[in-house]
This record gives sequence, C-alpha cells and structure tokens, in this order.
Amino acid sequence: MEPIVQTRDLCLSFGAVVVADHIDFELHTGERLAVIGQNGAGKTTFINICTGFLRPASGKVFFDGTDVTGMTPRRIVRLGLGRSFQLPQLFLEHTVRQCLEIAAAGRSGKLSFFTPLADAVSAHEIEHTLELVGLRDRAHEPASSLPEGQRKLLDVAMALMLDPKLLIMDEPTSGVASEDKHGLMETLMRALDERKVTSWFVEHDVDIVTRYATRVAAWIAGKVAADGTPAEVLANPQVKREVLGEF
Amino acid sequence: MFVRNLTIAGALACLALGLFFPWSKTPIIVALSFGVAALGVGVMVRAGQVSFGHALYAMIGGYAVAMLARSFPGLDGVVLVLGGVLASTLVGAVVGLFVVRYRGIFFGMLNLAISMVLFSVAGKMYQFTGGTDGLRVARPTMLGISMDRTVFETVLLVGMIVAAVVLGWLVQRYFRSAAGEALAGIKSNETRLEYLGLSARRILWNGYLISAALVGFSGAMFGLIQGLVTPDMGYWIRSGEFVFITILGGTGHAIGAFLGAAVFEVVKLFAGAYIPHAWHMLLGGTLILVIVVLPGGIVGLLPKPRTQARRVAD
Amino acid sequence: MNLDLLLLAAADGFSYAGLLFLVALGLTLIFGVQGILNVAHGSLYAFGGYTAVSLTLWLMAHTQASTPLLFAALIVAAIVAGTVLGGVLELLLRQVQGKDPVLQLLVTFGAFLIFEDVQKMLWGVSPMSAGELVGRLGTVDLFGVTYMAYQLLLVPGIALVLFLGVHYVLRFTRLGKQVVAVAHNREVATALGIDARKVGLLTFVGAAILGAFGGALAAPTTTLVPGIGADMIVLSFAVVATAGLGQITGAFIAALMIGLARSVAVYMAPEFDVAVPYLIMVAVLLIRPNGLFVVAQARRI
Amino acid sequence: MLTLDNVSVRLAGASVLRGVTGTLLAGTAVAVVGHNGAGKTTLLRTIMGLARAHEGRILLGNDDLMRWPAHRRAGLGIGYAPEERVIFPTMTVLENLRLPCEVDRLPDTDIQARLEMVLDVVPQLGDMLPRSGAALSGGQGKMVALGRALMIGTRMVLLDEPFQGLAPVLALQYAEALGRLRQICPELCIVITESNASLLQDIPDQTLVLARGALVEGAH
Amino acid sequence: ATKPAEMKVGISTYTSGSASVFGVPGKEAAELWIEQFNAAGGLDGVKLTPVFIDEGMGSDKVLTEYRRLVQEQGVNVMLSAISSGNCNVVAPVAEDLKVLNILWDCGTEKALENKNYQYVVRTQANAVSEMVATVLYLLKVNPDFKTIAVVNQDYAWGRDSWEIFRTTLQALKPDVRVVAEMFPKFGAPDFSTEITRLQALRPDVILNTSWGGDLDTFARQASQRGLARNSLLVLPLLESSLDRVGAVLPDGVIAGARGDHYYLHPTYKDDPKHQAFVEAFQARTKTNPIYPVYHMVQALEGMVAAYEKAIADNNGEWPEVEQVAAAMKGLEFRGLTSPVRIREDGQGLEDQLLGTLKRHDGETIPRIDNVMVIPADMVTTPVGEVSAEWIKTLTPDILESERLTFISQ
Ligand SMILES: Nc1ncnc2c1ncn2[C@@H]1O[C@H](COP(=O)(O)OP(=O)(O)OP(=O)(O)O)[C@@H](O)[C@H]1O
Ligand SMILES: Nc1ncnc2c1ncn2[C@@H]1O[C@H](COP(=O)(O)OP(=O)(O)OP(=O)(O)O)[C@@H](O)[C@H]1O
Ligand SMILES: CC(C)C[C@H](N)C(=O)O
Ligand SMILES: [Mg+2]
Ligand SMILES: [Mg+2]
Repeated sequence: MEPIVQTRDLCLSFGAVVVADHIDFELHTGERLAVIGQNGAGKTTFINICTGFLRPASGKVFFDGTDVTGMTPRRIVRLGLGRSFQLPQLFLEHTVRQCLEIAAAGRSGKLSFFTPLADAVSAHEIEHTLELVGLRDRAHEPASSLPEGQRKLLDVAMALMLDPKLLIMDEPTSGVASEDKHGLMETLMRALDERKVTSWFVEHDVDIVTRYATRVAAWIAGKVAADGTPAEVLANPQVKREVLGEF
Repeated sequence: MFVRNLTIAGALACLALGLFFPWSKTPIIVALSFGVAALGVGVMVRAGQVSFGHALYAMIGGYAVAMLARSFPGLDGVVLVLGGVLASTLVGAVVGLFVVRYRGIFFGMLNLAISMVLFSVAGKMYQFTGGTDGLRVARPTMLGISMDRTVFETVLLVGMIVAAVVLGWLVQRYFRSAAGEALAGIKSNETRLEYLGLSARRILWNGYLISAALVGFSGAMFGLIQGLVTPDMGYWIRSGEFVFITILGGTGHAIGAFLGAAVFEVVKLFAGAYIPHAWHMLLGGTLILVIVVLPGGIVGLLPKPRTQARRVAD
Repeated sequence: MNLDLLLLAAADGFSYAGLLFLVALGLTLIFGVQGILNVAHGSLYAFGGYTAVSLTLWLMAHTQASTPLLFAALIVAAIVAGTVLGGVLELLLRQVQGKDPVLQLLVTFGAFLIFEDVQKMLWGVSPMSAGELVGRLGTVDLFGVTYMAYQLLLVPGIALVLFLGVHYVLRFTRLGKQVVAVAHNREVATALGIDARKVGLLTFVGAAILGAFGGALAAPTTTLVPGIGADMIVLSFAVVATAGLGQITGAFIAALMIGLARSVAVYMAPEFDVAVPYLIMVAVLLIRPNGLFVVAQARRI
Repeated sequence: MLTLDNVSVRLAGASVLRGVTGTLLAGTAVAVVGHNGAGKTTLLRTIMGLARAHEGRILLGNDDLMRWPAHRRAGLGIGYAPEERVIFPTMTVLENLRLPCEVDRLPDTDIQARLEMVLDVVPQLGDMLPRSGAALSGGQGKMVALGRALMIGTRMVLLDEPFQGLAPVLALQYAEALGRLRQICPELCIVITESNASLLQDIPDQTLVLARGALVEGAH
Repeated sequence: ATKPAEMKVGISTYTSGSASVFGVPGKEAAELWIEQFNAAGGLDGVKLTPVFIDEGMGSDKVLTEYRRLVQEQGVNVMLSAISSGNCNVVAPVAEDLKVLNILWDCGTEKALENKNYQYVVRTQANAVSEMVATVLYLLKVNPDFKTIAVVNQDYAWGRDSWEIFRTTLQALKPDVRVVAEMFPKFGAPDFSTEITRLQALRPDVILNTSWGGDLDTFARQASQRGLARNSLLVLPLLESSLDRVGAVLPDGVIAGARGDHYYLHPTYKDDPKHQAFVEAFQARTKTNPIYPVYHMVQALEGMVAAYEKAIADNNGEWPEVEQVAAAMKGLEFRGLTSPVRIREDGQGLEDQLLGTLKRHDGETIPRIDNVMVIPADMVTTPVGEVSAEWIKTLTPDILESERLTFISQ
C-alpha cells in the first residue's frame, strides 16, 4: 500500500548545522513510528519540513499521495494532518475549553461570524476529548495557567480535535510527570486506534518507545541512522553509542 | 445583563441630553461616531494589532459622502452613508490584502504610512478634494424627507444612537463567535491557527474589513453632522485618538469603545471648560494613568462573565 | 528634468535628509535598545528647536553673540532639551517596563500629547524663528544658484559626522559595546555583567539629545509653529521603518533616499512631495517586509 | 561553593521551579538533567538573577546572591553560557570573549592572562579570534559561548545544554575541552544542563535530576 | 425684538499657528475698537462683547466652535473669517443658522458670487479686485516682462488668487509665459527647495500672495538667498508683514495691502479719524497697524452702521437680525480709509492700494512708495456676472485709463 508520508532526498541546513542530510523516508498508514535521536539531530526540523513550516533546501515531500513540498501547513493540515509541538502552541489567552472549541470549529474550514463559539461545535465531542486528556476540571482556566505537562496534553488534544489521518507528536511526554507518562500514552494510543489514526511521535524515553512503537527511526546529525522494529534499532551499535549513550 | 442595562441607560442619557440641550446634539453624535471608530480599531486590537492609520477610513467614509453629495445632488442621506461605508470597506479590502502580512510595529507603521499618503494627497488634490479646506456636505434629505436643521440633527442623533447600539451588539457577537475567537488567537499563537488548517491572514483580513467598515461609517456620520470633511479627519493624530479611546475603554467587551469615547469627550469638555490650553495634557495624563493602573481598560472594571475565570497559578 | 536641476534638488535634499536623519537616528537607537517606538520623539525635535531659538534670541539681546557662541547655543539647547525630556520619558517608561510594547508605545503617545501643551505654554503659539546664524555663515553659489552655506554644508556635514561618530562609539568604546550587547540580547548582556538599565537610560537620553539637536539645527532655517513635532515624528517613522527598526546605517540611507526623493518631487510632482516618503516606505516594505536592512528569522516551535 | 535552599520560581503564572535544594561543591562538575521544560534553564537563569525566585535562598560561599542585582553577579566570578549561544554578531570573536572582562573593568594584563588560559582550554578558538561573531556554526558558537563564560567565570561556570545541536564530533571536542578545563582550573565548579543525560558520559561527579521543576532523588 | 443687555459678537481670527502674526493684530484691533465704542456709549446703549474663535485650529474645529457660539451662546452676529477656506465653510452654515455673518477679511470671490445669501456680506473687496489691481500696477511699472512663476499657499486663497491673476494677465498681456506654479502647504515652515527652483528658473516676475508667517519665512529666505537679484518680487500682501521682514527686503519689491490700507497712506495719513486710531493702536501694541486691523475696523463700523440704519427703519425698536442683514445691503460707510459701499449682492467695493518698496534716507524699513490707488469699480466684477468670464472681457486699453495715477510720498 502507498505511504502516507514520503520524502525524497530532503536537505536543509541552518548555517553550518546540517539538520536534514539527504533524507529518504516513508511512513505507512497504520504504523506507529517512534523517532529517537540526540538533541539537535533534526527530529523537530524534519517534522517542520514535512508539515510545511520550513521549506527544504532541496528534495520533495509527499503527503497521502500529493506533493506538498512548499505548501503552507494549513493546506497540508486540510489534507488530514494533525501535529502537536515540542514547545506547546496554545492560545494562551483562551480557556482550555475554548482552545479545543476553536480547533473543532476550524475543522470545517468555515468560521461563523455570528454564532457564539460554544454553540458552533459539539459540546459532547469537546467533553469527550477533555476527558481523554484529563483536563476536564481545568476546562475553564486560561491555557496560560497550565503547568508544562498539561500544556503538552492540551497541545496534543487540539491536534486530535481535527481527527486527522496522521498525527505527529513532538515529544508528547516530555515534561509530563514520569508516573503519568504511561497512562497518557495508553489512552492516547487507544484513542488513535479507535479513530484509525496513523501516528508518529518523537520520544527520548526508551521504555515508552519500546512499549508503544511498532517502528523506530533513529536520527543522528540530520540522517536517519537506523530504521526498523524497536528491537533492531535499539540494538544498533551506532544508536547505542550516539543516541542511547550506552557502550 | 449588567452590560445591557448600562447600554440602555447610556442610550437614553444621550437622547435626553440631546433633546434638552439642542446644541449638545452635534457633540454627542461626534462622540458616538468616535465610539464606533474605536469599535473598529478595537477589532484589530483583539488580534494584537494596533493600527496608527485607521483614521484613513474615517476620512474615506467622509470624502465619499461629500463627493457623492456633490456629484449627485439630491442623493438621500442614508444612501450617502452607505456609500461612505462601501467606499471605506472597498479600500479596506485592498489595503488589507497587503497589511495583513505584517504584525506588531510594522502593521501599525504601514497603516500609518498609507493613511499619511492619502492624507497628504487629499490635501493636495485641490480640484477634487478641496485641498486642506476640505469639502462641504450640503444637508441631504433623510429617507426622502427634506428637513430643516433642528429636525435633521435630531434624526441624525436618533439614527446614530440606534446604529451605535446595534453595531456594538453585532461586534460583541463577532468577538464571541468562532471567527472572533480565532481572531483573538492571532494575538497569542498564529502557528497553532495554521496547524488547525486556518489562515491567520484570512482571519485578520476579515477583521480588517469589519474594522474599516466601522471606521468608515463613523467618518460618514461625522461628515454629515459637520457638513464638512477635511484631510484632518485622516491625520495620524486622529488615528492616535481612536487607539487612545480603544485602549481607554478596553477591548474585553464591545461596549468598551463607547465607554472610552464617553470618558474621552468628558475629559475634553472638562479640560475645554477649566484648563482650555491644556486639554491635550489632560488627555495624555489620563491615557498614561489608565495604562499604568488598569491595563484592561475601563471594561476591566465590569463584572466578569463566567468564561473569563481569573487565572489560577497551579 | 535635466541633470543640473537634479543636482540642485539633491543639494536641498541633503540638508533636509540631514535633519531627518538626526531625528530618525535617535528614534532607531531607542528602538534598538529598549524595543520601544518613541512617539514623543517628535516633541524632542520641537523642544530642541524652541530652546535653540530662545537661547539665540537671549544671546543676541545680552551679548555680542559671536558666531561660535550662536553655534554653541544650538548644542547646549539640544543637550538641555534632550536631557530633561529624555529623562522624564525614561522615568515614565519604567512604569510599563516589560509590558506589551503597544502599551509602551501608547505611553509615549500620552507623553507626546502632554509635551505638545507644555510646548505651547512655554513658547506660545505664534511662529518663532532665529535665522541669525544662517545669515552669518553666508552663501555658496552652485550652478548660479545661491544657497545658504548653513543648509548646504553645515547641516549635512554635522549629520554625517554624527553618523560616523555614533558608529565609532558603538563599535569601539566600552559603552558602545554594552549598548550593542543590550540591544542584541538584554538578558545575556545582563548575565555578562552589563547594567542594562543604566545603559538603557544613557542611550535614551543620548538619543533624545540627538532628536533635540535635529530640532536645534532646523531652528535657524525654519519657522517654528505648534505641530512641527507631529509632522517630524511621522516622517522619521517612515525613515526608521524603511530602514528596518534599529538599523543605523539603514536609517542613514533611508533618510537620504527620502530627503532626495522629496526635493526631487518638488520639481517633478509637487502634489506628491508630502506623500513621497510614505510611498517609498510602503514600496520598500512590500519588497522587504522588515525594512531594507533586516532579515527575518524563523520562529522556533 | 553554591547552596540552593528551597528555591521556587514562577514564570507567567506557571510555577517552573519548586523548592529546589542542593549544594554544588567547588572543583566538581555537576550535571542538571531533565526533559525539555523541566526547569534546567530556569534554574541557571535564577542563579544568574535573570529569573526571580519568589522563595528560597541562593548562597555563593556564604553571601546571599539574592542581594546582588543580576548584572553584578558575573563580577562575582560566575560565567554563563546560554542555551542559544547568543554571540554578538557585530563584534569579532575576540571582542565577544573580552566583553565581560571589559565591562568588569579588568586591567588589560589580566584579560590577556585569562585569554591565554581560555585558549589552552579551547584551542579551537585560537584561529577564530578575528572572525565576526556572525560567521559561526552552531557548534562553534557553543565553543565561543564556553570561552566567554570562562573569561569571567573564575569561581563557577553555568553551561546550558552545551551539547544541544552539536554534531557528535564537536560534542567530542567539547567534552575534551571540559576535561582539560578540570585539570587547568581544579577549583572551578562546572554546572552543565542537559536534557539527554547519556550525552554527558563520565563528565559529572554529581547529577541533579529535574522533573517538572522539582529535584528527583538519585540519577535515572 | 427686545433690546439685549449686552451684544455678543463672534469673531474668528488666527490666534495660533504661523498665521497668528496676521490674525492677532486683527484681534487687538477688535478689542481696541470695541473698548472705544463702548466707552462712547455703545450701540444704542448696548455694549458689545467680542467672543473669539481661533482659526488656527483647522476648519472643522472652527465650525464646531462657530455652531457652539450660535446655538449655545445665542450669538447672532459673526465676523468670520480670515481664511477663504473658512469663509467657504461658514457662509452656508451662517445662512443655515440664520445669523448675520460678515466675511471680514477673506478674499475668495467664490464665497459670495451668485450665492445671493440673505445673511452673509463682505465689508471689503475680494480676490478679483485685489488681483486685477495687482496686475494693473505690475504692468504699469514693468510693462514688458516675459516670464512669471508663482508660489502660493495651498488653499482656497492661494489657488483662487492665482487663477484670477493668471486669467487677468492673459487678457492684458497674453505673451507672458508661466514657468512654474508651486503650492507649498499652508503654514509651511521652510521654502528652501521652492527658492532653489525659482533661482534655477530665473523668471522675470515672481508672484507670492501668501501672508502671515508663511510670507515672513518666504521673504526672509528669499532675500537671504538674493532671489530679488534676478527676479521682480510681487507680494500683494506684503503690507501686512512689512514691519517684520521689511528690513531684509531690497527696494523695488512690489507690495500690496488688500484694500487701500497703509498707516502711511498718502491721502489718509493725516486724516484725524485714521490718525487717532493708528496712534491708539501703536500705543496699545507697540506696533504699526497692518491691514487686517483696517479690515476688522471696517467690519465693525459696517456692522454698527447697519444696526443704526435698521434701528432707524424699525422706528427706534431693536431690529431682528434679518432687518440688520437687509440694512447691510447698499450700505455706505467709512472705516479708517476710503469709504466702502456694500452692493446688493453683499459684496463690498473697496479701493486697492499698491506700491513699490523704497527706503527713505536712513530708514531700515522701506516704505511703500510710488503708490497707486486703484478705484474699486474699475476692478470689481459687476453684480450678477461670473468673475472668470468678466475678467476675460478686460482689454489692455484699461491700462490707459487716466484714473490710474501714481502718488508719491
Ligand atoms: N518566560 C516564561 N513564561 C512562562 N513560562 C516559561 C517561561 N520560560 C520558561 N517557561 C516554562 O518553564 C518551564 C521550564 O523552562 P526551562 O527552559 O527552564 O526548561 P528546560 O529544562 O531548560 O527545557 P529545555 O530542555 O528545552 O531547555 C517550561 O515549561 C517553560 O515552558
Ligand atoms: N529556526 C532555526 N534557526 C536556526 N537553527 C535552528 C532552527 N531550528 C532548529 N535549529 C537548529 O537545528 C538543529 C536541529 O534542531 P531540532 O529542533 O530539529 O533538533 P531536535 O532533533 O528536535 O532536538 P530535540 O531533541 O532537542 O528536540 C539544532 O541545532 C537547532 O539549534
Ligand atoms: C489674510 C488674507 C490674505 C486671507 C486671504 N484673503 C484668504 O482668503 O484666506
Ligand atoms: Mg525537537
Ligand atoms: Mg533549557
């Protein structure tokens, strides 16, 4: 079957730092990809390129069969992409609930100028998502008042509201209390399965990777150094040395 | 609820004042038109963008009225005002396409620059615009009825009050609607809007249209009641006054614009009466004071609706 | 229009650009270091001018008013006006430090309104001028056209000197380096031991003096009336925005462009001479959204 | 050397550090690890006085740092290399290095001496000195930032995520530099933050793990 | 109507901005004259109180203030305005508010021409008389020049006066070439670029009808840069700036006074009424009266004359404002210089004085010498005709008229 994301010979560097070094990469529908790699290896940047936030210096990006190279994130999102961020991107001046409502209202692409926001979206759907990420009791607080961990959750939840074909999560659990991490991943993954969403998440935490990923790719200095089943990749000597820091 | 009562009270007060002191009709209409202008500027402020050139649209609204009245004598007042609104909206649509690509200081400066261009051209194109002397607006018929001065002023007053209330209400609806909240989203996070599949520029452009239309309307009314339009209507200081009123009133709620305008006028009258040569000073002082003590503007003092629960540190 | 007319226009353009640059320079410095767009900067121009006139008139009345003395008066006027107003502004702005830049900008707008009236109270509302110095410096002939040496040589000369001067200071002196550091990254500068507040105050007053000096230099050739401040500030906004906020060399180039374009316009399209600076600004920003001399960098997410 | 006593910081309503307590000894290298957003940078910024702690004390030796304004703390011998390098582009590398000392009004001879020392620690800087601060790669930037921190940091240096964005080879060089540093200035206290502990390998003598702004006991 | 205790007279003039050097003397004149008038018993026993509006605030603020005076303060005689722009604005409003408005200084003929207003009159000449007279004088003293350039303020007066001047010139001397038309903005603080351009063009004649601070600045900068060396300066309003800038101006510049107003007026300088007021004014302000002073007095004298006529017609009763307005038409009265007659269309007929600067031995300020007083009827559009058309009917033989004679001091 054809890949939902595919890149051909993707290159980009910031000044001297090469962040994407001739990357050919494919992600298939139904996969659960975990991306690991050192800080600054280019994981986030690769996501930024694939989602249209950055233009590649050279190379092509395909999403769900269409060439999206150089498209704005907006248009790629319209094709069925959802993304959460390493540094949460929230409407800090809105309440948690409003953040989700805006996301839901935006889904149709048309925003009403008259109907109050709350009436423009399905309350039930909002409730359900709030429940899912456990933000129900903070629904009416401004997003700015959330601690980092919950900001992350809200960030993911907003992406989820779009019910995308593919959900990319940049370090969804970083900043989330280690004891809640697994619970969160459980619910997230269940939700994704229900909705048949392909997922791709960046993660530094090895046991989360082993537990939830069907496939792992290791980034080193702008290259995909290893790609395969968790077992293979985590066993790869270069990965051991340069990413996991074991010997 | 509170806001509704406040609105009703305000409207009645304006009406009563106008009827008992006929000379106050004109000032009240002018004040309300400033309120509507501030409403327009407020739309941009919701998106975190402050325009130092919006008086441009008041000027366009005014000149449109004057030029229409001149080239088609006998055109009805209502038509003239609509013409003014249309003109400013069209210009807003075009200029908007360009300025919505900019943010913050540059957004402000660009609007300023564009307004200054038209301001100075209006002052120079003597044949068409009457130069710095401006253009007269002969009193038109209203809804087909031609009326003498006092009646005309009363009609305009009532019209203006109604318009102010309706527009205020509509804009408030807009603020609370999906489009309005998304507009506010531009202030805090455009990247997220993009990743929700929404175009920040498109949203801002819509807002820009609305604000241009509102300011244009205020200009048209101003021109009608004054019977005169001049380039000063579009000078940057006037834009500054609009921003001033907006911030004074606060953008938390549409009514802020009118509260701001009220305070603005009162301060001006007071200064005019007691310290005639220092009214700028008083205004400036008020502005600074408000910014320092209540950054949310006057509406910050109104009782908060539930959704704006105070922020809690976790 | 033929070449020597162009040269003549240029000659006027230079002296105009000179004044414009001095004001814009102050404005852009303040923005660079404090991140504030100072609307009240126009008042500095006005106060500088009025102070200069008062001082000149006083000297003429009470001394022989030798030419150097008259010139010194301009500088003194600038320093006095700049220090006083600059100081007041800085104090006001402390109240809103770290707040939304828009609010900061509005505070300066408030200050501007206040200064307008103070100015009227101090110097009244009828036109003032003190052209003595201009006469003293005599005239220069260029293509059979008589110019005042003051406008043709002195003003542009001073502007150039100050441009180079400011460059030198920022580049090579300890204070200069601190200013640059603070402008580039206030926080890290502090971590390196720089007192950002003090540096801020110094630049602010320095910039204020520059603005006032612009006014003082203009005083002998122009007639001062209420409102010149307001006209000047929007112009220098155009210069600063065209240049790219915080760009000194940029401001210099932009001031030249605008100064020349404007005086050429007086020959070719008099209707547009007032509009020209803003047209240039809009045109430039269309092509380079952050101004001539600034490159945008991507936001990190 | 440096004592943190129940330090808590709140930024824009979010509490970022919660009752951080600990002692950093002279002559040791301390790693502060934790995920993105854990509060590492904030901890360093608090020590530098760039973020205000709303409770707790920070003692340098035994005088209270809190009493010193941020810009005086460098003078006390604390060097800081920020996460995003911040090399001043309009100055040469040399000027960048000298800046903190000049601000501190050190006599030129001392500055020279320190410069020598820094070049011993980070020889790569040697041929960069005349280059413009704008013309540095991310990795080189990190190197310069380290050097600049060492110029003024006679008692301790705070390095925020020095390895982030460093290509492995540079990371290696950087690690070596730190090794040399420890030999040349045995008394120095080095604090390194890193969101990926494994990169530090054997450098630290002590590791503080931050999670959501609080210290977690023991390394993971 | 019932006789009021006091009568407020609204007066608009420039008390701020660059034009205030011109407007303030007008204000002082009003205060002085009204003091004297009240002291002498007032208007049928009613004392006058002036209320001033500052035209420097800009047209729309003037209008607001104008309305306030009439509607709130109940003023029903207004003397307004100096600026033609403002006249065009207030005239219709006055008609609308039903107040008597005396255009006391503004020049544009458009304010009245074919408007047949009931409440609006002008107690002095208009731009047509003033400009045609200027052309006549120019051609008398300097019959053969080839090129002319103009620098006028960019508003009604500057534009209209040039329009009239140009058409007149075409009628009387078609071969003159216009080499530059410049309209710097009203109140411009600096004319360097304009002057440079003029010097490059070297026209034989340079016309500048500006006034107030603008004229001061232009005159100063022009003479500093020796503009008069290659071109003949024609400044129809110079009389109003003469004491301020005369010192720097060379002899030979052509000066006018919008009307036959000059404190050294050859025929009136010894006239007792004129002399008395001039002295009183000098004593009060330490300056010589300039023509806005004369226009102000003319307006007040006219108003009073009309009131007295109306009271008489109203057999002693205090008149309605309509009656006063009616009395204004056809009124004949005298200010400080030649008598003025107000035509049935409300336009005043006022002679025009022009001359050439000449220093009398040892004086630093030149005098207006080689004076010619041009009779109003020769240079004013007849009632009902359109000025633009009427001017075209002028022919060069008007220059031969023996009524155009020079008087020297
Ligand atoms: N100015 C600020 N206002 C509000 N919150 C802030 C501010 N600065 C930092 N934070 C929050 O404080 C938390 C700690 O930030 P900090 O930069 O110290 O984390 P960190 O451990 O350095 O992360 P990284 O590994 O990405 O450098 C983060 O959640 C961040 O969002
Ligand atoms: N907008 C930018 N401008 C300049 N350099 C950048 C930019 N964005 C990222 N970089 C650099 O590119 C490199 C890769 O950054 P990226 O965020 O992709 O790393 P990462 O793999 O996501 O690391 P982490 O695990 O810390 O998230 C880093 O060195 C970073 O400093
Ligand atoms: C002072 C006068 C020359 C004013 C001029 N008459 C005008 O109409 O504006
Ligand atoms: Mg990342
Ligand atoms: Mg950090």
